[in-house]
Amino acid sequence: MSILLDALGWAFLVAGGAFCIVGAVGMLRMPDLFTRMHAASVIDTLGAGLILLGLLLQAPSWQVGAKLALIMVLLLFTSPAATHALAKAAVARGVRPELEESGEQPSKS
Amino acid sequence: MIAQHFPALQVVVPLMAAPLCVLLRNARLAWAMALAVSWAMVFVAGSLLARVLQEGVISYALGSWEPPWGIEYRIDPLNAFVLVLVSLVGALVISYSRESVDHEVRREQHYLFYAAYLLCLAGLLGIAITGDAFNVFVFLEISSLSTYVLIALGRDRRALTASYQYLIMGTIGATFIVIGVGLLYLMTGTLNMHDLSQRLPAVEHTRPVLAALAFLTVGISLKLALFPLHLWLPNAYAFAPSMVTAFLAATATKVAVYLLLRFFFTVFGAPLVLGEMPLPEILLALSLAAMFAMSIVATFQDDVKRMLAYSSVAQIGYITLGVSTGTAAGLTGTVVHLFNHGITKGALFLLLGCMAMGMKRVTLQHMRGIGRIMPVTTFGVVIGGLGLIGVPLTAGFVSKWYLVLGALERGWWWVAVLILASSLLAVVYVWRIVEAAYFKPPGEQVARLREAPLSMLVPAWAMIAATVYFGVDTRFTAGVAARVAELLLGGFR
Amino acid sequence: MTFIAQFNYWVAMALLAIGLYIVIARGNLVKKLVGLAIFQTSVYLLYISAGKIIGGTAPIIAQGLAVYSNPLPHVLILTAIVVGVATLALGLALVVRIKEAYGTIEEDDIHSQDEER
Amino acid sequence: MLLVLLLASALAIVRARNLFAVVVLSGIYSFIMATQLTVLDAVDVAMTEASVGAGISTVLLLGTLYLTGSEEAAPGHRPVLPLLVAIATAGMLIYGTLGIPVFGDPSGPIHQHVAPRYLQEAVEATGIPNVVTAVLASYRGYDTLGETTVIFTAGIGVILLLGMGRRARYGAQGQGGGMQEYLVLRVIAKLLIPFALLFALYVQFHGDFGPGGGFQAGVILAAGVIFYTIIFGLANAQRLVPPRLVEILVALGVAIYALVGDIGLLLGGNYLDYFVLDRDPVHGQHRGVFWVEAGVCITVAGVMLAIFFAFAGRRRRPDAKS
Repeated sequence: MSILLDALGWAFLVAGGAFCIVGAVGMLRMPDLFTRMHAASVIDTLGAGLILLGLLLQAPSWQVGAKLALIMVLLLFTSPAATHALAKAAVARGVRPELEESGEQPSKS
Repeated sequence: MIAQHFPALQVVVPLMAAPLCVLLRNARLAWAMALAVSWAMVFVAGSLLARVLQEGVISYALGSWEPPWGIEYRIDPLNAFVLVLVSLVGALVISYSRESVDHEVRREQHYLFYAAYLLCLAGLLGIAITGDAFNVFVFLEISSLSTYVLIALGRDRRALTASYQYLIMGTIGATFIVIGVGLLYLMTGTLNMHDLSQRLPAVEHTRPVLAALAFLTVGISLKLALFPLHLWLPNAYAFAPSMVTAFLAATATKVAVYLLLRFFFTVFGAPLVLGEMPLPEILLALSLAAMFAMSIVATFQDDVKRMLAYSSVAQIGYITLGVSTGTAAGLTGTVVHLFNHGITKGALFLLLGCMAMGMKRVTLQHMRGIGRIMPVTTFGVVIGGLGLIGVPLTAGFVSKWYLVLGALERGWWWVAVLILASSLLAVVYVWRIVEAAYFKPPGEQVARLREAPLSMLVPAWAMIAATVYFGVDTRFTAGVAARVAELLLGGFR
Repeated sequence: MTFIAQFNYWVAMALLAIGLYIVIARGNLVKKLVGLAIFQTSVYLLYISAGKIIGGTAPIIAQGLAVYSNPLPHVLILTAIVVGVATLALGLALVVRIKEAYGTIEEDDIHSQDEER
Repeated sequence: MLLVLLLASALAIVRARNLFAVVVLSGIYSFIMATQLTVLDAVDVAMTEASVGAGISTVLLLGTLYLTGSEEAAPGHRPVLPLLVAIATAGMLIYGTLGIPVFGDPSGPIHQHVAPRYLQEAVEATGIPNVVTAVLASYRGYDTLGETTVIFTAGIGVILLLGMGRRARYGAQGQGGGMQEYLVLRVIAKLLIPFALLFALYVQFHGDFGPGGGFQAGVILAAGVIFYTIIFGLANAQRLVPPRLVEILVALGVAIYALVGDIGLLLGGNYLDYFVLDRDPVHGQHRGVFWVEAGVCITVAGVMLAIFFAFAGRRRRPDAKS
C-alpha cells in the first residue's frame, strides 16, 4: 500500500515537473502577452497542483498533509485571480492580442 | 538602588521617550520631554563616569543572562567619557533647538523631529555603552537611520541628495562592520567584546581575523569620515538643519572614533594592531592627507557651514593621527581632541545656526559686516575659530600639545612640524570668516538681521565657554584621557 | 579545503561583489538601492552558511533529533533583514522626494542641476 | 544548484536596463535566497526573507517606480573603478575565508562556544522549543528591542519625508480608486483577507513551536491590509485604518516592548529580565516573550502600513521631466 502511494506520489511529482517545463517553454515561445499568460497558468495550476498532490501523498503526518491541502486551495484561488488582474490591467493599458480573429494587423506594444 | 540600573537607563530612557513623543503628538511637549530626558542623561552619564573612575569597570547583564550568552553593557573610563560628551552636547543642543527648529522645520513635523532626535541620541549612547559586537551594529543603525531622516529635513533640496548619499555610504560601512563581526564570530564563537579579547589571541594570526580587522577598519572609517571615505560628510553637514549639524558634528563621528579605538585596542589588542600590521603607517598617511587636503579645500569654500564641515574632516585627521603614533601621549591627544573638537565644532555650528535664522545660506558674502549687527554671536565664532586653530588658552591647544608630544615620543619630529603647519591652514580659513564679519561693510541682507534670542545664545556660549575652560583647566579632560590611554595600550610600548 | 566544500562562501562573495558593483557603478538611484539589498543579502548567506551543520536540522527542539544547526546566526540575520528593509524603505522615500525636487533619479542629471546654481 | 540560480538572477539584475524588470528579478532573487536559507536550516530567516525581501520590498520598489518612472539611463563612462573596488572587497573576503572552518563541520568554534548552551538549556529555561525564538526574544532580547526601534525609526522617517496619505482626497461618492469595479478580484479579496489575518495570528502565536514570530506576523498582517488597499482603494482603507491609528500602532509596539523591560526593573530584576515577571521563572520567561513578540508585531504591522500609505498617498507629479 505504502509503496503504491509512494509510486503514485512520485508519478504526480514528475508529471507536475513536466508541466512546469512545458509552461516555461510556452512562456518563451508564445507570441504575445495573453498567450504567454496562458502558458504561465499551466505552471500555476497543473504544475504546482500536481507537485503539491504528489507531496500530499507522501506527507509523513496528517498535519503536514493538511497544510499542503490548504496551500493547494489557496493557490487555486489566488493564481487565477492574479492572472485575471494581469489581463485586465493589460487590456486597460491598451495591449491587444496579436492573434485577434478580426484579421487586423497585430499592434506591437 | 536605581543607580545600579543606570547603564540600562542611559540608553533606554531616550529610546522610550521617542515613542511617547509620537503618542503625545504635541510639539511643545515633545520638546520639553526631549529637554528633560537629555539633561537627565547628562546626570546619568556623569555619575557613571564618577563610579567607573572610583570602582573600575561596570558590567550590566541585560535580561539577567550572564555574558557571553546574553548582551552585556560594559563601561570603562573610555566609554564613560564618550557618554558624557554625547549626552552633554545633546542636552546643550536641545536646549538651543526650540527657536531654531521652529524656524527651519514645518510645525506639524516637530513631534516626529524630536522623536528622531531622541532615537539618534539613544543610538549613539547605545553604541558607546555596549559590550557586545553585534549590538553595536543594531544601535549603529538606529542612530544612522535617524540621522538620515534628520539631514533630509534641511530646507535646501540638496539636503535630500546629501542624505541619500550618506544612506548609501553609511549602509555599506555598516555592512562591512557586520562582515567583520561575522568573521570574528566564525573564528571564536562569541560576540561579546570582552570574551572576544580573551579568545582571539589563540587564533590571532589566522587570515579570517586579519580580514575581520580590515573590514572593521574600513567600515568604521566610512562612519567616521576618514579621508578619503569622507565624501558624504560635507554635504550632509552643510544642508542639514542647524541644530542637527551641530549635534552630528560634535557626536556622530566621535562615537565612530570611539568604536575604532574599542575594536583596535580592546578587541584586537594593541600588539596586533600597532605592532604587526602596517596599519599605523596607513593611518598616519591618511591622517596627514586629511589634515592638509581638507584644510586646503576648506579655505576655498564660500559657504561657511561647508567650510567648517571640511575642517571637521581635517580635524578627524588629527584624531586618527594620535592613534597611529601608538604612544600614550598620542592616544591621550586622540581622546582629548575627541572631546575638545566635539564641543568646539558643536559650538561653532550652533552659532552659525543663530546666523542662519536670518539668511537662507550662511556664505561669506552674506555675512559681510555681521560683526556689528550680531556682536555676541560673531565674537563666539571668533573664539571657536581660535579653538580650531589651537591657540593657547583654548581647548584645541591642549589636544595638539599632546599630539605633538606623541609624535616626538616616536621620534617623528617631521610629523610634529606638519601638525603645526596644518594649523596655519586653519588660520587662513578662520581669517576669511573674521575678515568678512568685521572688515567688510554690512550688506543689505545683513542690515535687516537682529541679534539671536537668548535661548539660543546661552547654550551656544556655554559651549564656547567650555572650549576656553578646558583650554585652561585640563584636569578633567587630559586626566581622564591619560588614564584611558594607559588602559588602551595595556603596557604596549 | 576543496572548492566544492566552501561553495556557499564563494557564492556569497560573488554576490557581495555584484551588489557592491551595482551600488558604485550605476547612477540610477533605485537601482543603487537594489544593489545595496543584494550586497546585504550576501552577508545573510555568509552567516547562515557558517551556522549550518551537515546532518543537522532546524533549531527547533523535538524528540528524536540530536544535531541542530546553530541558532545564533539565525537570530542575528533576522535582525539584519529587518534593518535591511528599514534602510530600503527610507532610501526609497528619499528617492521619491528627490524625484519630486529634481524631476530625475539619475545621479548625473542631479549633479549637473546642482552645478548650474 | 540554487546558488547558481542565485548568481544568475543577480547577474541579470546587473544587466537589466528596465527598472521594472530589475524589481521583478530582485523578487525572484529573494525567493531563491529564501529557499536556499531553508536548505541551510534557517527556517525563521527564510520566512522573513520571503515575506520581506520578496513581498514588502517588491511592493515598495514597485510603488517607487510608479512615482519615478522605470527606465534607467545608459551609463556615460566605463565603470573601471567600481569594478576594481568590488573585486578588491571580494578579494579581501576571499583572503579571509581561505582560513575559516570547513562548511558544515560541527567542530568549528561557533558550534563549540556559546551556541551549544542555547540548544541545551533554552527549552528548560524558557519553555520555548524554537530556540531561535528563545534566543531572539530572551537571551538577546535587547538586540530585538533595538531591531524594533530601527523599524520604528524607519517608520517615523518615512512619515516625516512623505507624510502619510494625508494628501489622498476622498473621491466622488467615496470611491477611492483601486480596482473595485473588478468583480472577480473583489470577491476573491473578501474571501482571502480574513484568512490572511488568521494566518498572521497563527504565525504570531505558533512562533514558540515552529518558525514564525512577531516580525513575520506583523508583515503578514500588514500585507492583508495592503491587499485590501490595492483592491478597494486608499481612501476606503484609510477609513478602515486611519493614519492617526497607524501612527499610534507604530509607537505603541516599541512602547510595549520597552515597558516589559521597565516592569522587569520595577520587580527588582535587570532591564528586560523576564524571570521576575512571575513567581515561576519559566512562566515569567514565557510571559515576557509573549508581550515582547506582541510589541514587535504591532510596530512592524504599523510601520509597514505607514510606509505603504505614505507611498500610495503620493501622486505622480505631472510636471516631472521624463
